[in-house]
Amino acid sequence: MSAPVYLDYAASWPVDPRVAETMAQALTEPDLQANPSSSHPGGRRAALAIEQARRAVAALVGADPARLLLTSGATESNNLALLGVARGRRDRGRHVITSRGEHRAVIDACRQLEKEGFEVTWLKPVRAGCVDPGQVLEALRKDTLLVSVMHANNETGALCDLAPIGAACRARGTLLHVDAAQGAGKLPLDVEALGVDLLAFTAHKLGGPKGIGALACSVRALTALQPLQFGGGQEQGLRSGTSATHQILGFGMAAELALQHMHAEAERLTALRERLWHRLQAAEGVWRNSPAQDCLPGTLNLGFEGVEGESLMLAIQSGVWASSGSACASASAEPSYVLRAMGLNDLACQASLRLSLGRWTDAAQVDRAAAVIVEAVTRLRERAPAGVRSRIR
Amino acid sequence: MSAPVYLDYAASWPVDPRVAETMAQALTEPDLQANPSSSHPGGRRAALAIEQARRAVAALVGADPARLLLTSGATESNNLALLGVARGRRDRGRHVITSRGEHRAVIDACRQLEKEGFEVTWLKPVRAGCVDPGQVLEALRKDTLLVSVMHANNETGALCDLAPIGAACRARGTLLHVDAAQGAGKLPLDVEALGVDLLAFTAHKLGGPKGIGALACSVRALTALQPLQFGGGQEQGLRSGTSATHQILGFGMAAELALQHMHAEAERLTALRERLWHRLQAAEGVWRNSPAQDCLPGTLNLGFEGVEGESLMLAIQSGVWASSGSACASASAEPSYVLRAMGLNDLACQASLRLSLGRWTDAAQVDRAAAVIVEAVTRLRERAPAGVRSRIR
Amino acid sequence: MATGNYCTEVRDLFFTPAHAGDIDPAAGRVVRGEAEALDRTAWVVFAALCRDGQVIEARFRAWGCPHLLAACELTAAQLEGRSVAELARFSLADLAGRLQVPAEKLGRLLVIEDALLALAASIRSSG
Amino acid sequence: MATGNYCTEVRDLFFTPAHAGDIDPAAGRVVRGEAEALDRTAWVVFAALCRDGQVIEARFRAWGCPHLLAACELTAAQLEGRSVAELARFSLADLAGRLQVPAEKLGRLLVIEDALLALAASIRSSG
Ligand SMILES: Cc1ncc(COP(=O)(O)O)c(C=O)c1O
Ligand SMILES: Cc1ncc(COP(=O)(O)O)c(C=O)c1O
Repeated sequence: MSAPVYLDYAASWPVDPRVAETMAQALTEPDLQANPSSSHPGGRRAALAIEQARRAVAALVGADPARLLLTSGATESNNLALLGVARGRRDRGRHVITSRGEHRAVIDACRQLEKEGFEVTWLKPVRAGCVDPGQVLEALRKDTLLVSVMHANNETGALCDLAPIGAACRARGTLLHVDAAQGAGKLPLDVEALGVDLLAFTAHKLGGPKGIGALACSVRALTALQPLQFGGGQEQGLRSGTSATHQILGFGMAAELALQHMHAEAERLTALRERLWHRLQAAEGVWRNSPAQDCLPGTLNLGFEGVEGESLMLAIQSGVWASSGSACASASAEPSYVLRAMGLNDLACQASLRLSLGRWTDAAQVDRAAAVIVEAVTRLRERAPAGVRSRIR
Repeated sequence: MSAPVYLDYAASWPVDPRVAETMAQALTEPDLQANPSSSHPGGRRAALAIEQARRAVAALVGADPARLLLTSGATESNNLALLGVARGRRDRGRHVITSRGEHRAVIDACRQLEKEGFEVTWLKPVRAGCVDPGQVLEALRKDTLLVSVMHANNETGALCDLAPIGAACRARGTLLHVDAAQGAGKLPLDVEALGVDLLAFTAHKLGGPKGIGALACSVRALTALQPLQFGGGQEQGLRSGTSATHQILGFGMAAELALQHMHAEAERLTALRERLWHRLQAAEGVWRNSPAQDCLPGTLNLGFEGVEGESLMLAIQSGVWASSGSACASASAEPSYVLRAMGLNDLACQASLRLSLGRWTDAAQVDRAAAVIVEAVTRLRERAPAGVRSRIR
Repeated sequence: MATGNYCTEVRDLFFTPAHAGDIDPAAGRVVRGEAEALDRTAWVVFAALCRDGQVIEARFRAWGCPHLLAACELTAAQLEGRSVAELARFSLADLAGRLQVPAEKLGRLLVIEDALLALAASIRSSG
Repeated sequence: MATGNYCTEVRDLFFTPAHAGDIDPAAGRVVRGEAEALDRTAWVVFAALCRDGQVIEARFRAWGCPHLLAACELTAAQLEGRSVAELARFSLADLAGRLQVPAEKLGRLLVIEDALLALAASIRSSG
């Protein structure tokens, strides 16, 4: 039996072999073992290698490397952006705008801000987890400190139209934070052009290692931040802690590769995604939660009438690794606000599946995966009470 | 010319080849690439591997793996312990006790607490950066929420007598946090026996990778913590963010090796440290900042009459990599409070050097390093104005 | 996440359910018992072929999680050979333990009991 | 950390200072100029052998950071051949730039100027 087809790229990418190679070297090369903060040649060499990698990471999103902070991942980047700006600028205003379609890292950080006395406006996503610029513009107030919207939704892949939001925020002097964990490295992103003040992303969603991420900051944002953790003063004193040379070099290599292949991969994956969608029609009673347009190339969230999600996951497990459509890979499983906001009932959310493609996905895998899923759906429906398809949808 | 002798282990250890091997595998093994939070077999296998590594890390300090939180390093662990407990328990009291000899991660976190309305008692270290239990006992009050002391000082290696402090805190229901970044894996540590509620340590100071650390918690401490970052709910909701499988597995391997070789290494390094000390006497006018007893096996902080620290560092650079005795590897260079508290004047602090030994240090390296340093000290003194030794000491 | 962890028996029963589907009508008069609680993600139908107060053959159809489907398979298997009288007293407590059904899912098994009661009722009324 | 970064010229001057040490008294009458500011980590002594109002040979002794030692070496080298009159007007501005002395260290170079002034003075008084 052949290995299961990995269709869970949205949760995490397998590390690119070239990245693993770079990291293996960084972990063994004597010249890179020192603490990058040490003043002897060993420390300075590590620091130089880090700055080179930082440039590659910054280039991925059109950021200035001098204002790109390295963190432990997008969760920390999002928290640093939200808690950091709000706590650091609480004297300037207490109002924050975000949406219920955001990743838990943003939602829970904003909930924490509410506990700390901030007023959060929770926008209702209108498009597969994303908000329309108009909603943000309406919600903006004089005392709005910060707006936080996601670039691409982690459950559906839906893309947000950032430019108008960026322009409006710039005009009002409100800081704009964007969670780009899903889209960075997959689609062109330019923080300057978009008017984004804080952009969070992570290496492990683009072929890099887990446990390293970045927060690209505008000048204004950088001066506003209060650190989440204090100490040695690394990352301009905004993110203390010994820099993890091998992690950062891995991130840098992953960023270079992503930038290099971005356009070709976007086209290739969009085609594979549609191929998958069409193959799955064989199951009948399939609906699509992901938008057909303005969507991440590799993400396809869909559902099957009359199918229970957990059983479907188990039924396909030996052939396909994917995530339930309603719970992005997170340590806890809440029903998806995003899908419900799209008008799906709990049963339909439950019946949804998130198939996500990436660098190592090919047509043969797509066809094999489709066959496995169609077969499983058919089998489960056969076992279900008559009329299940008309009830669970 | 042979490679420089690495005597900067206190800043960071070279990654142990067995750890690098484990990590290289984790970075390439298909079964370990998934997001450990994913429910498919790939995710579950990664999660299982992580739990196994967590047990090895916990075993190093006698902690219960169920209460060991994995973080990005000791800086985060210290901040999570201090900010987390204080913010989470501010209703129980506003008084915190720590010392001026602590690492910046603890000092700056406590400064932040002062900004947040907490009262911090700053004890003056009496022994090479460490406090005496009596000082803590005197400072304890009814409203003391938390005591934070270090296990081993990062500049001098001096060890703190934790047991009496632990007993006193237990008796009063005060939480005890210990920064064990320097000592964990080098000397036996047992959080239960010592009565430590929160113990912070990091992988890169014991042969593991940079960017991964741990915070061992007592039941009471665990329930008290407010997270620094919010999101997916990993680490019991106390430290969200995708778990970095390869980092954690590397930490686990490093912990196993450290535990295995702890006693033999402690003896071997103590002998090598004394050998180094005696070889350096050839320079004359050498003083020792590190205590001869109750000190980390691998740390030797000392100074040379009539020598300027920065010039000494440069003079030995091609033969020895070490840290200035007054600034532990940190992105900023402040004069050392610890050395000044020991009665050294600024010039003497400036003239101090921290030589730190570790797993790959051997007698030949020690002798070579000593020769290089003695030669450099002699040369610098020859160039200095007459009488410099009597002025700079 | 709790989901994703199933004991071997649940997996076996889930992947090779000998009693899923229907009973061939040609075999005789088939009675049914059905219960659903979609909000609890459970919908269960039992079919039985009885003779002389005994269940000769039993089948199930169900919509739900792997634990539920496994429990249905196990129940259907155990029904065969039992007396109709026993149906009402059929307990799922031991079955829940055997399949290591997580606490938060125990409510779903009640739907199986309801379906069994319905089955017993329709057998009597059809008697 | 700012420390640890030195341009090649500083390194060369630091590691091979041709003018460190003393002047052989046998060569003639040696005058000295000294200045110290330990709080600024600088202590400088210049020694010069003069003839007909010209500096024939110059040496230095110094305690301080690599930038200071390099600057002393460079200064001593440039002293040789100069007229005593020039000493007072000796400027370290260009030297600071040439050695890329970081801003926070510029104060230390003033100690070199002070030592030069002291040297000039003692030459005059010994004249
Ligand atoms: C949209 C989004 N934001 C944030 C995160 C968290 O990123 P990380 O796992 O690097 O903390 C993820 C993925 O888990 C994500 O998809
Ligand atoms: C005593 C002490 N505490 C904390 C730290 C910080 O650890 P990390 O670099 O893992 O953040 C260090 C080392 O840098 C240390 O020596």
